[in-house]
Amino acid sequence: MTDTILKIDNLSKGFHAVRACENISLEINKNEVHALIGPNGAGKSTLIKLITGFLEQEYGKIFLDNKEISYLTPEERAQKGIARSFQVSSIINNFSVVQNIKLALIGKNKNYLDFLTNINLNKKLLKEAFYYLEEVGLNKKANELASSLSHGEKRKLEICIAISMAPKIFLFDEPMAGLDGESSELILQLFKKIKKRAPILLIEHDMDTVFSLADRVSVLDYGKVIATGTVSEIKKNNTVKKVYLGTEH
Amino acid sequence: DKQKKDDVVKVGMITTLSGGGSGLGIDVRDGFLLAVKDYKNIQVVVKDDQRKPDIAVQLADKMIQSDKVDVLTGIIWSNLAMAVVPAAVNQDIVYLSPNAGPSALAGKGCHKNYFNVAWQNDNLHEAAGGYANSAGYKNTFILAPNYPAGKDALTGYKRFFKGNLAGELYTKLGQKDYAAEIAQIRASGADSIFFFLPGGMGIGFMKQYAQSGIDLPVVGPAFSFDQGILKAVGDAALGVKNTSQWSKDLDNEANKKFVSEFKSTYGRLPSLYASQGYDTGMLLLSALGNSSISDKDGFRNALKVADFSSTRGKFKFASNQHPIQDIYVREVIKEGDILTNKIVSIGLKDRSNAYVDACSLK
Amino acid sequence: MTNLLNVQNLKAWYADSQVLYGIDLKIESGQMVALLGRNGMGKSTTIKSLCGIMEKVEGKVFFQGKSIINKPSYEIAKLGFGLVPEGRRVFTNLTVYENLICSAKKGYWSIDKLKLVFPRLNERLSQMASSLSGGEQQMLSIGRALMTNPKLLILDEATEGLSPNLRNEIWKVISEIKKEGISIILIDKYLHKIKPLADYLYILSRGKNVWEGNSKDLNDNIVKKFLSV
Amino acid sequence: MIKEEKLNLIILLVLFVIPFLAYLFNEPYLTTLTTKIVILSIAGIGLNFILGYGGLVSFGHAAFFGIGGYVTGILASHAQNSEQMFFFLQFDGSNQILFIWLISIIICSFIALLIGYFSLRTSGVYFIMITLAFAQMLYYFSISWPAYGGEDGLSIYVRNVFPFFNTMNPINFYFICFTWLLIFLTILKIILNSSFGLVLKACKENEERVKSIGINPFKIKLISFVFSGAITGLAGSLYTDLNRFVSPSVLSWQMSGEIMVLVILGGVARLYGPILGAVFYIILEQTLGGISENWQFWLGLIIILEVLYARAGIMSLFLKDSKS
Amino acid sequence: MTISLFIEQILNGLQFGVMLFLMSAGLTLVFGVMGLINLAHGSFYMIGAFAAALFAELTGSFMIAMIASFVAALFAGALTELIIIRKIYKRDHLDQVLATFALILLFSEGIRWIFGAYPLYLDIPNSLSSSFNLPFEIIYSKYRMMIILVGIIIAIILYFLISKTLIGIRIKAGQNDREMIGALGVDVTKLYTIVFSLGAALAGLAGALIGAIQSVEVGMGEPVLILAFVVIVIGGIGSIKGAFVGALLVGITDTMGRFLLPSFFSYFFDNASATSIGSSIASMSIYILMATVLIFKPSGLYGGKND
Ligand SMILES: Nc1ncnc2c1ncn2[C@@H]1O[C@H](COP(=O)(O)OP(=O)(O)OP(=O)(O)O)[C@@H](O)[C@H]1O
Ligand SMILES: Nc1ncnc2c1ncn2[C@@H]1O[C@H](COP(=O)(O)OP(=O)(O)OP(=O)(O)O)[C@@H](O)[C@H]1O
Ligand SMILES: [Mg+2]
Ligand SMILES: [Mg+2]
Repeated sequence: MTDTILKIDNLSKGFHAVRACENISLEINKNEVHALIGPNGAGKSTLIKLITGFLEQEYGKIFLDNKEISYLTPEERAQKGIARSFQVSSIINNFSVVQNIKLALIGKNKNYLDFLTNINLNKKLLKEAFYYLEEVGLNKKANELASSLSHGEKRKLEICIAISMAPKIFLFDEPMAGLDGESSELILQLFKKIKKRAPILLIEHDMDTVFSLADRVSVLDYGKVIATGTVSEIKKNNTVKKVYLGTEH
Repeated sequence: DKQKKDDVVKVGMITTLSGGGSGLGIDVRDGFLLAVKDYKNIQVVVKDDQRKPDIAVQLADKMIQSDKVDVLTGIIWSNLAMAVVPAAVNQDIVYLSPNAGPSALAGKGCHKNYFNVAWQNDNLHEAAGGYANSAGYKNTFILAPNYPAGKDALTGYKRFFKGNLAGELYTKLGQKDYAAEIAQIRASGADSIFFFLPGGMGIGFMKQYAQSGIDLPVVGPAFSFDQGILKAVGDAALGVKNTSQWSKDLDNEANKKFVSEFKSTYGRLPSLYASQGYDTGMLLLSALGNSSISDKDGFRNALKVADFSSTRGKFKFASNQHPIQDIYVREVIKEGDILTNKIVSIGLKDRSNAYVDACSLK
Repeated sequence: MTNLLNVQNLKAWYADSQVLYGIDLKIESGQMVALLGRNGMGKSTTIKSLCGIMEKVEGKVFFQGKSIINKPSYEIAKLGFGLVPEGRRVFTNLTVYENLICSAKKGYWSIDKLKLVFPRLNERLSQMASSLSGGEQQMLSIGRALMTNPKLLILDEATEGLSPNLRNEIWKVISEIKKEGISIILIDKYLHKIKPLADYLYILSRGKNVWEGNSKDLNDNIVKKFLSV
Repeated sequence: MIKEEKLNLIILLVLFVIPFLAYLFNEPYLTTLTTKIVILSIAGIGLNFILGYGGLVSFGHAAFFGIGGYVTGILASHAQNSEQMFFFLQFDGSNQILFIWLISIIICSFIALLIGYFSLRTSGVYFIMITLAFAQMLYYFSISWPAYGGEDGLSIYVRNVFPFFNTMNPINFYFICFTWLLIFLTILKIILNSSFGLVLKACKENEERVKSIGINPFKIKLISFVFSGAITGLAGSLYTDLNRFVSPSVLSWQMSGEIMVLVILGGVARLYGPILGAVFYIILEQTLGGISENWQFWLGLIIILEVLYARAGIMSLFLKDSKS
Repeated sequence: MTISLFIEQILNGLQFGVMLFLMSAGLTLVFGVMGLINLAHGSFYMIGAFAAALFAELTGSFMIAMIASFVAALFAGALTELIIIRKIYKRDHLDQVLATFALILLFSEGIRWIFGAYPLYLDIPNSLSSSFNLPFEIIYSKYRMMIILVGIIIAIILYFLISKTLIGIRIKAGQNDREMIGALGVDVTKLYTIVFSLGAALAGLAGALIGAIQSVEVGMGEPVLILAFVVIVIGGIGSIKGAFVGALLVGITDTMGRFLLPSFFSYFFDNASATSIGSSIASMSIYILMATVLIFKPSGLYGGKND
């Protein structure tokens, strides 16, 4: 019995000449926030795409809860409990905010082949949706079109969708990008809360966030893991300083 | 003035007035209207079928149900005729066909209310086969589009042609480029060519054939060499033999009157289709002159007698109510600057059709 | 110093909903001005209105004394606006190189200059922009605007998604650009980086500017009230 | 300027009373014409389901319209001529309309499943073209296949038999079609408000998102495509009975185009849009056709004006809160 | 079947392919590069042919007729763009479909109004009406050779225009994000008018060149339109190279299908049925080709992305 929920074993992916991920091995444990940092183009988003099945690995394996998922489709992986946010907000712009959440709940409950029940009249679904909207503070905008949200609000909605899926693991790709201080803080608190529900693999370039949230940090450079450790270990690591952090932190 | 009764006769004309092939419909209409123009108690309702069978059916419904027409006419295309005619004649409407003559309506499907004033579909092709024999062709290459009328055409030709076939091809309906077919013709060792390619297909074929440098004799039905279309084919058509039941230069009174009236009324030379529309009108007039529309049996009998002077000279109905007529061989010539046809011989004399026996009408 | 951009009582709508309720801004040439505010307060909308890509705007906008309100965006851009929009908006169906040259104008900035700032982009010149990583796209978006050699550079969250060291690099570039005399409008969330650079700051709230002043005047109270918790 | 529900109701009411008026004024053809409108509306509603709500622009819906039509024609013609359909099977076709509908729906669903399975691998314009390709294959096949008339088509002379009603009476046949319209409107309304409907609409905009919440968009789209094909197929079946005739022209790309035009003209992604589109189109066709030989010119002009000035179809002209 | 006939048919296929490319060249530009679904493209093809026929009759010069076709279609295109098309770039593809469908009606009926319902005369000039004698006793028409040449020249020009010039890059950028390219100082509106008119003019020229060996009639554009779409989709939208390869593929498939399938079936059936069955399948062949290509390459042979 280990604490590992997601195990990545020797995963590789390249695009023509670019080696985006090279022999990556990582383990994400229960109840941890695992930050993934690294220079732009290091392969972080690619790794998320490999885990979620939007890209196919060249070789290597992925295990969720000790079961191999390397060859499942994205939707099968999502059903097995992987929820993600996208680096560029990926929401349904033509839906209202609450419909976006309802959609996620339908996915979670797997009742998308229900042709008969009117979802607009489904009180239970609505209540559940609002529960999650309140958690991210979007309940006041519930009935607005998602396309009319500001940049920051869209990010919150995206996180809210992930939360509402009650997954086994969260994969967040730069969730704080573009958020103002207040919202960042709110998300930060939210993450602290939901990490008890499921571990988080977090990609983020905002080091304040990373350092205050992460239990462990892995650093990627040119598709390779160059360091893994606790926040203080990483802060001290000279290579990491050189390729990523710069002199400030 | 010969008309016995003053009752008004309503004629519904469903024909193609827009889109591709509308030239034919317009000519039939103009020819028909020219024939009946002096008869105030003949009311003609003309509607455009857009060359769509379903629209034609609906127009027929409208004319029968709402306009309460006594006689229908006008359809150009076999497939539209097949859609409209069976249902209409079963509702006791008389249908006079000015152009299409599908075999299904000539044989088992013939009907006492259905009269074809033009030809049975096979006729012109049969005549072409007959002509090929008399011209001494032994080895012909034949081609037509891959649809029922195309198949009828080749069947009709083969019915009379006694020589060998150097090749037999069905082309795609609507095809415009024939380089591949012409190459096959060249390689086939044929001594002559028969083709049925109506409309733009024929224009394309003739031009490309002329450009190919092959100079085997070509025979075809009149459709690709008629007045309306000849101009577009151009000199490529010169000398080609084509078969037709009518020609502008047919020497009879009715035809002379028709040609000159048509020219003066519409300012253009009449076409085969115009002559057929005109003959349809003349047939109708003759029947009305000898009977009353309210007496259906009498009216049908009067039609069947076909007591009118046709632009084709003699005209008689076979027992299946399709024409018995001479089919001529014409040659494309130039009159001054204008391409037109001249009769050179008779292809088939008093030709009826192959389906008479299958029809139960007597 | 001469007045470069003068905005008075700017209002803007998305379809029927009003988002800007009268913004006033002034930028002297060579200045760097920052727009601050929480999410959804109208910063980006202000920028879009200036650049002529909002459908419905009202008010007065003068650039070098010429009214530019309701002018088509390409005319405004030709006057010397260089936009790095929110969300990158690189042309994903073009290569990196094509992105850079498609709207380029001759001047200080050229591909060779850009190479020095963004070596990463240089490695990717013939790659399709769609396959770039997020940060690489951001670099491209900045590079594309610089290549137009603008008089007024507009950066809407230009450091979003960049790694810390690259972010620092960008701040250095910005201060260099400023030294060359190019004016800058900047939207960013790293206040500690903006303060030393910006000549003047505006805070927007609910479609209006509610505070303005220079960095020294921006005390913690104001920050608390308008920008964070 | 009214609410959409009200407008919908008015549309239905008008359609409901027209045959009675036609009867009163002894204009039976008006009933036939309205029947055509209703049938084309059904076809359009079928297409609109995937086109409007699922973003799947099928340019090959004539395939289903035509197959529905041919199934009806073939079954009926065998029954009329008492010819066996298959040499190994004692089956003479049928002229029982209920049975024919069942077979039409089954066959159209099956064909839609096949076409959809292959077509839905593509998207956007490629989808438009691959659906067209399948329809064209059927079209050319039907033209050159002699057994059922080829290009000449197939006549069945009398309408098929519905228990207790004489379908040859235009009003009876009209109400059969009208009932189908109501049935499909109701079914689609229920589906569109269901979980499935929501997911379908989501697929239109963002499949990536649908995948990442654990739903396979391909499956959703395929099911919708089959639904859509079946509905349009049934319309085709009714159309054959209306005309007592079927021919390859119902399989042509012009037919696909016409169904699509009705949908867009009326208002994409509005349940009643295709009905209004059909009403508008047929009225124009009828009135303009009477006025001028060059009526298609004017039809074109009017449609262009409609596109330029009624942004979201004719429906939007009547509605206050038109979608942008 | 002799070897030389086989070779000649391959040549015919290639030549038909180039002809298809000529028809689709303008469409590639407008549809593939600008992203506009223009059903009325076939109408410009028709307008070009009619203008050529008219001017050939008036002046007797083939050269002038060709120029007239180009100019007439250019004008028609520019006018259409200015009055209608530019209002619908931003709209949904479906609105474009509807508007340009209406344009077909407008143009077809308009032309018929002016020129009447019968086909017009347009023939190739005498100087090109003879043939070359190639090895293996293959005879090849000079005019068709010229069409091949023109097609290849246009292919090369377009290729350079789109992938090597700033104009091409800007058009593509505009297709991706019109608002953004405008905000960067490029007047795409004007650019689009130019490109659209050019696309129309190419269609017009193709209509005249091909009309001279086929037929000049109302409605001649629609079948061509469908073929052109097939070609572009097989090649991959937006790729000139793709369109060229697609055109050749379609040309060869169609020609060889027409040529070989009937003889193939004659091994199994009597002659008449074989030619009938064979040609039925031959008429489906390009659609079978397209479906097959798309099933295995959902965005065409050279198409990068969907849409
Ligand atoms: N489809 C593709 N084709 C070619 N190269 C690609 C493709 N997708 C990604 N790359 C390249 O792979 C590398 C890794 O990209 P990835 O998006 O994983 O970076 P990242 O670590 O998420 O960076 P960022 O922090 O900037 O988002 C980049 O250099 C990118 O250009
Ligand atoms: N396309 C749109 N349609 C309708 N409303 C919009 C649209 N874009 C933005 N809005 C609304 O306009 C307001 C201002 O948005 P804007 O993008 O200008 O904010 P911002 O200050 O840039 O915020 P952020 O920091 O999140 O980028 C927001 O309330 C937003 O909901
Ligand atoms: Mg990334
Ligand atoms: Mg913003």
